[in-house]
Amino acid sequence: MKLIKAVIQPHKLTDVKEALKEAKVTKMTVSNALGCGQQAGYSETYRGVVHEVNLLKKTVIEIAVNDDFVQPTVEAIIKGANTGNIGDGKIFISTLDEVIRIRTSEKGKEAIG
Amino acid sequence: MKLIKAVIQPHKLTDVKEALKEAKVTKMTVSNALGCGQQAGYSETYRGVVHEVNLLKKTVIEIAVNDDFVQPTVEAIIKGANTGNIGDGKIFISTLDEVIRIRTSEKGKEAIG
Amino acid sequence: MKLIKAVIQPHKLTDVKEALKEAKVTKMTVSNALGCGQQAGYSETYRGVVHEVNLLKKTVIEIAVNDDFVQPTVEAIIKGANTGNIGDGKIFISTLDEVIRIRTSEKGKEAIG
Amino acid sequence: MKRTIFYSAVCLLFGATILYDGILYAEESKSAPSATDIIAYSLDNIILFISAVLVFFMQAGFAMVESGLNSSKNTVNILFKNLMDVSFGVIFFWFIGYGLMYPGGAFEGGWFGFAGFMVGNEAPVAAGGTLHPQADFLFQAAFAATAATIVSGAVAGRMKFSGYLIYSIILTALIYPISGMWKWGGGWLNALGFHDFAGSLVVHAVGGFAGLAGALVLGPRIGKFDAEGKPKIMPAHSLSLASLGVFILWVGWYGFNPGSQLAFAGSDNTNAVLLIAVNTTLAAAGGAAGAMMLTWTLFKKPELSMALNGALAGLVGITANCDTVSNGSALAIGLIAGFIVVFGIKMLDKLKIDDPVGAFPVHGLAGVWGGIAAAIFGGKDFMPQIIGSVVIPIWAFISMFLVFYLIDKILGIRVSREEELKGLDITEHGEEAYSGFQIFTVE
Amino acid sequence: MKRTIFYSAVCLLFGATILYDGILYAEESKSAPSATDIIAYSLDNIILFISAVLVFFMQAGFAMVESGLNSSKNTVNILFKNLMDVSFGVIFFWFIGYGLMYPGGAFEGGWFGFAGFMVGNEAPVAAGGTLHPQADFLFQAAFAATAATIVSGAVAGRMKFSGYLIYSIILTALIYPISGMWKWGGGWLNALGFHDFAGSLVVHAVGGFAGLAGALVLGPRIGKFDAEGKPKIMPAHSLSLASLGVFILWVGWYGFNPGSQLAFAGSDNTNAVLLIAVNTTLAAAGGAAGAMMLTWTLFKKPELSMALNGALAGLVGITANCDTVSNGSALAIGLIAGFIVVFGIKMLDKLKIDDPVGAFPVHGLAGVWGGIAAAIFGGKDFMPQIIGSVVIPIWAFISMFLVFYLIDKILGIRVSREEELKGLDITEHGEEAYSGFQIFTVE
Amino acid sequence: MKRTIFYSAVCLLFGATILYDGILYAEESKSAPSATDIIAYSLDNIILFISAVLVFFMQAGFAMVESGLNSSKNTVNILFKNLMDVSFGVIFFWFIGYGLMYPGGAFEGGWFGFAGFMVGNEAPVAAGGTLHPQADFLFQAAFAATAATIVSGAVAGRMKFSGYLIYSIILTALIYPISGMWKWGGGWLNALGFHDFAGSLVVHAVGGFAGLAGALVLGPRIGKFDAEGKPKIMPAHSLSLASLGVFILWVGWYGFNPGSQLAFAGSDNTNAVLLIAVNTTLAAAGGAAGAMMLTWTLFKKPELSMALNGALAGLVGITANCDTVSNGSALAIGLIAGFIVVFGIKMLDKLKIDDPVGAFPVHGLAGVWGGIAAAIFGGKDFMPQIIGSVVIPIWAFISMFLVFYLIDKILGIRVSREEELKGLDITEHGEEAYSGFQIFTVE
Ligand SMILES: Nc1ncnc2c1ncn2[C@@H]1O[C@H](COP(=O)(O)OP(=O)(O)O)[C@@H](O)[C@H]1O
Ligand SMILES: Nc1ncnc2c1ncn2[C@@H]1O[C@H](COP(=O)(O)OP(=O)(O)O)[C@@H](O)[C@H]1O
Ligand SMILES: Nc1ncnc2c1ncn2[C@@H]1O[C@H](COP(=O)(O)OP(=O)(O)O)[C@@H](O)[C@H]1O
Repeated sequence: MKLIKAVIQPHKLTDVKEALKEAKVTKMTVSNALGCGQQAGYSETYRGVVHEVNLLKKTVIEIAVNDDFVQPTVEAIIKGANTGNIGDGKIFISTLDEVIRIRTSEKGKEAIG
Repeated sequence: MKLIKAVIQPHKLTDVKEALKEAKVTKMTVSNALGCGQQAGYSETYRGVVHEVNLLKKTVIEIAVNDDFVQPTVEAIIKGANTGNIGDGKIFISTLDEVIRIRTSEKGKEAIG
Repeated sequence: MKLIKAVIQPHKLTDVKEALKEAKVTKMTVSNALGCGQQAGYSETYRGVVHEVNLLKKTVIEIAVNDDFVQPTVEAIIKGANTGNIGDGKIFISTLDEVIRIRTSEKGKEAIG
Repeated sequence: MKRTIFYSAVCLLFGATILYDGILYAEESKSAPSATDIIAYSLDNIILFISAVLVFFMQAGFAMVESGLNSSKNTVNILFKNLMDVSFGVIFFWFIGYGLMYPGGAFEGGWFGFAGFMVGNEAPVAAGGTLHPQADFLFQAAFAATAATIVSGAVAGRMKFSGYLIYSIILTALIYPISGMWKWGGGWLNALGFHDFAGSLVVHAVGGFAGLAGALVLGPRIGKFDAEGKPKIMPAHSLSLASLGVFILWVGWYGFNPGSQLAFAGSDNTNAVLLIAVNTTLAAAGGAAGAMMLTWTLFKKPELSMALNGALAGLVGITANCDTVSNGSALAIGLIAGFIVVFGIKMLDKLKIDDPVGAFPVHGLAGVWGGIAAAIFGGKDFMPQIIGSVVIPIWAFISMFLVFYLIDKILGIRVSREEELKGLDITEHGEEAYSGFQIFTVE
Repeated sequence: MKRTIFYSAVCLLFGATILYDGILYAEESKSAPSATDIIAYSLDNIILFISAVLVFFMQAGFAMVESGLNSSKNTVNILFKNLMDVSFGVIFFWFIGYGLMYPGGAFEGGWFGFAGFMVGNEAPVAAGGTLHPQADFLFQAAFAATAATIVSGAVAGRMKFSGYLIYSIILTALIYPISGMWKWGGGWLNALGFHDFAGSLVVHAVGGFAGLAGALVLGPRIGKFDAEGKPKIMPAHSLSLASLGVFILWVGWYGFNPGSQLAFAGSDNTNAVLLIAVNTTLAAAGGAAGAMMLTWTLFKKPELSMALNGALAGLVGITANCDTVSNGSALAIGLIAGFIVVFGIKMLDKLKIDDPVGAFPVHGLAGVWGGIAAAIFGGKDFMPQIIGSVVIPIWAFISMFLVFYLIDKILGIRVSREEELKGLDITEHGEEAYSGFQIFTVE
Repeated sequence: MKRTIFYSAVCLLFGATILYDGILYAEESKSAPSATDIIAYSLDNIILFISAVLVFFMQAGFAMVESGLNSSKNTVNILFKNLMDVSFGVIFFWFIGYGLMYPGGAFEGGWFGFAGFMVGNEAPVAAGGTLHPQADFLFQAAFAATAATIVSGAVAGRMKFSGYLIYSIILTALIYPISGMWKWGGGWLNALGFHDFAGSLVVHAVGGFAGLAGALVLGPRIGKFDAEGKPKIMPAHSLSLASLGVFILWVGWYGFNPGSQLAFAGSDNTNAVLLIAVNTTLAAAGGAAGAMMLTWTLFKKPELSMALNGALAGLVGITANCDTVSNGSALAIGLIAGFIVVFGIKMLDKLKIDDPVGAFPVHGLAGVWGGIAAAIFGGKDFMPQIIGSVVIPIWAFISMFLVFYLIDKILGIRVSREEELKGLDITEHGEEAYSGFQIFTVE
């Protein structure tokens, strides 16, 4: 099992969710973060003091999937989030040792979906 | 060393913390997220426009433990979070390569607790 | 490739970012969390009822790096975040199977930086 | 000063009328309003209208205090209840309540009367101190809405919206006007000599004890008391808004108390209004100071939410007696009210009664204190003060307990456990108060 | 009562002047202000000043309603627009607008006139009902700023700040005063017998239809309608602030409507003011109740943001006719206005017009309703009411459509897609409204 | 108009009194209040009371501005300081301050006097322009509380609550009344011919320079200046609340300035009040416009927080001279005040002085500007204006520097580094302002 973690632009979330739905991936956990990457930030002034903001708002999607679902999931995320602009984001994939459904104590493949 | 990540219902956090305390697990990092799973959402209206909210508020607990602590920790989480209802949440377990305590630069087993 | 996740004191973020910049690490994802560790909390009263707050505000930095960058990154974090006080935080390192840049679909080493 | 000279001149030309306030003249010519009468009539009615505006502004204050002191997941619900309190309150007090509260001379000294539905619009013969029924209604309607809105704080976080609307209509249409008639409508309490200048009892204690009844019928919010019955913190989601609300209420009280003089022209009236205004100010200040100092002593830290309640308690405490006590007494009345509210909140916690914003201590207990203080500091007879300060609360508590009980039996008064946990905003209204903000309850 | 006796005494000594309001006397001695005249003059002008203060307070209400009902990323921008509406509004209405709106008797019955730049400061001969030009200006300037600020809600989230300032200056300096002159400046609509007591049309419909023009020229916000044209939710970031704003507006309206009597001394004036105040209250209550009940029926849940708009619509609807309808009619006018606003918002959604705060239904539609209601409930002639209620909206819509269109052609009126998505606060002002708060749009 | 005819009739019957304001009559009959006198007395005192209510409302404005412009972790602390400023301010100004500030004729032209503790309640003989001591006290107490509350913004985020309470009591009981007496109590500055109509110097500069003293004794907040001394951003946690606060202050200023006429009946008074009200409005508008345009030029973006300060600076700048300048001059005074505040804030940054809300530029610098502007635009003599505008700030600065210095030596004035970083809400009060909201400082 793999954990797919995608950092995307906040306003692309709806598109990504749409694309994931088409790929039959409906379970996910979403949170927010601030990202610092190639994308230039913007400058904020407050009372005449200028300040470079280089931590930009990002949305993080985490999806736990069985190995055969990794490819379609990644493709769906790219399809939904890609605009070709810097700041589109990244996908990080790591291995999950175990997944447990709290309600039933099911484990592994049964628990993930 | 393992990283245990549990997605639970926000209002069960107190119970889970209680259960973890009994299991002598006292260190953790807690954050919030929005979850999309089997649980049905609710509908929101705003100015007459109806909207299906299917990202529900969730609480995420992350606990880094030595391998022998995985089992008791998972059991404690289930004990605290289980209500038998859809939406109870899931536990994701992955492997940690290293843990470092910033204050002392201690590593591994010493650092985790 | 490794994922370095550091839980630090919120007010040390600027210092850590500074130290990371010197170490040529400029990409990262930052979020916030509540932490429970050795650090004692504080007590809050509200309308005469006392309450022990033991979840303290923490900042979480996540950095995906190639293996040879792990050491300098960890050192930079420690340099920026260490004050010698309880609550300084911890660093958790795990393995990443893959990193993908959404914009270009580049993978691995090219995608990470 | 040119001005003084001018007035002196006018005075001379008018015949150097050597008149003081209160010289008695046997003959009256009521049918003939003089120019002065007309101006006095205008001044009285217009200033009463401005006072009513200030009292209506208190609705904003209540909305901010009550929503600010509760959790963000019930904010829409509380704001909505406040909005409907004033909307339905005005409509039903206009339709029924006013006629019940001011049934006219025929029911003097009585327990109950009715002057008919709706409010007249016949202008009276203009004279100082004569009120147009529309001015009087507006001012009284603002008071009725105040009594109603007090309760929404006590029942916050768990009461159904539909049941609340029913409660609100019954209070403003029936319960409040009936006991109001006993005193201000010329009823038996008035005949007894009971003194309640601007409504510590008539308005605030009615609201406060109705709130207590509601809190009892509903029971505490889930999580307010733990398994052993120890109270737990359910903190305020915005002390900024709560503080703003208290400042607004303080300001609105300048309509509530000074406006209750009901006449402003003539030096007796003017002088009374000014003393009342200063007393109101000193009592509010005393209440805030008292509660602040007491929390600092008891809990080792000065606590804002208590000091805010203290200021309100000071204001409630002075309401019955602001016309009849000295500045120094006003300060003392406020200070004591500030103490009362802190102990009252602790007491409710002990009794395992959950009143999320402290409506009962602030309006109920400090209201009773205001009635008694009129005897202690204001030289009013003890007997009527005690009777009034006991009977009105009992009336409000018992009648409203019944109302809440019946609402519960017939409709169900409390939302389900799940609805309560999710918050009434989503479950009752499908609307969130702070869209986009990450709000997170972790403990 | 001592007071009554005192006045009676005064009355006797003054010669038992047997006078009623309205007895006609042929001779006038305008050049000789009596003491009573002077007091009446003071009362009239001072109370008008207080009314103006209440109307200025409405700016705070608009700022809270408009920013509260929008997303947090555009909060600074909306607040800033509101601040500049009143600042530039006051300056330009003082410099040009007032002279255009009140050109004086020479232009009676006309379409356009100009009395010259700036506002005079010559005191008139003191008499009841005579207004000092500075008092009159202050009151009217607050109205002009109100008309301007209505638009900022309709164009929220996508209009450039620079273009908005230009719009705001043109509206307060030219567009609003010109149509205002038609009625209140003694122009042709006034001559026709059109009745608009406090500006349902003159103020609110001008703002509402100008807002519609702006919304049309700008087009909807990105994401407001999906690919199939179905409306989507763009929720309010703070219903607390929006509710506070509505309470403030309600309070401010007591300056808007009763103050529009423009004279307060004398029992005719006083009586009129009081009826107006009660009617205003009942209409607001009716509007909130109407919208609440309608949303409950239509959407199965009572919706706060609609009820808030309903209260405002009730207030707008009563503005033209508050002096001429009964209490019961006022309630009905408010209720209907509450219905209108709900259907109006649904209608805009159907027409794919994006008016984020409902400025057009609340001020435009309910404004027209107010004008018509003066005929239906207030006994005014239908013809002039219909003409006025059609011509003023058309004037505001067409002239402002042109203004917005020209601003677009010359400067570009809409921010870029990226700026809109990031929010105007960061892109136009480099400032965030809620620093430190985690704000997160996930859907 | 029926009304005009009616008044003319009254006028005729009263003897066609051909009187203008200001005709001099040698004889006065002070002991005999005519009906007109009594009405004038009522009008004057009641309107002064209403003005006092507006000034008290400013406390809500200050609370919102000062807390809104600071970080969320210090919100409870600032709100609490504001609440206690007004509470202790009223109590101690009542007990000592009022007697020091208005010591009576015996101390005319002097530096110091004392009329005794507490405030009298003996009604004066009713006459236009004669104030009841309770009315006068209420109005003045609201001013004293204003002076005190200005400082809480300048010392925000690092000053101990206990030390603040001591400061607040000393300011309202001693420092403010003493310099206040020099001008308004009939002291030496008054004798010199110094003109400060409503307190640009007496109130605002005292608060502003006391704030500067506090900011200097405390030193800057941790993180305000980096290692090289460059200023860093410590942004506002709620520009909504800050904007609301400015709108409230603007409204409250209509009590502050027009109310300072202290008498309202009689056409001279009325006319003065109206000019003052319009001047106040135009100066506020000018201040907002000036600061907005200047930030747009200097920083390339129009900045809201500066424009808000600009509006306040315009209001402070017009306060000393609103009775004596033309509308056009008022606009100019406001515009220049708007510029002053922007440069003042930049200057403080250069001098490494940390004044989180800009209390010194807004109240201190614009206050001095108001005093000088009374000479430039208002035709007042330059010498007295310069002396007053220098001496009062020096008095406030030196005396309060000493007070803050002593508080520091005796109690310690600043919280610990850790307390400051955690925020004063948790460390001083154990209470958070926004429970449940995720608040996160990342840079
Ligand atoms: N090495 C990394 N470690 C952690 N987060 C990263 C890393 N690289 C990118 N990110 C996250 O992804 C976001 C997008 O990265 P960016 O470089 O701007 O995108 P792009 O790949 O389109 O150029 C960043 O804001 C950051 O949150
Ligand atoms: N495959 C997954 N990937 C990521 N998060 C998941 C996944 N499955 C479930 N979750 C998280 O767990 C939460 C609970 O899941 P749900 O299916 O509702 O619970 P249950 O197992 O009780 O039916 C979801 O809201 C989501 O946040
Ligand atoms: N085992 C763990 N699992 C998850 N988070 C941890 C763990 N240990 C520490 N943390 C996080 O690190 C933070 C700092 O830990 P703490 O023990 O206070 O620091 P120190 O190592 O300086 O004593 C905690 O608040 C918590 O968020």
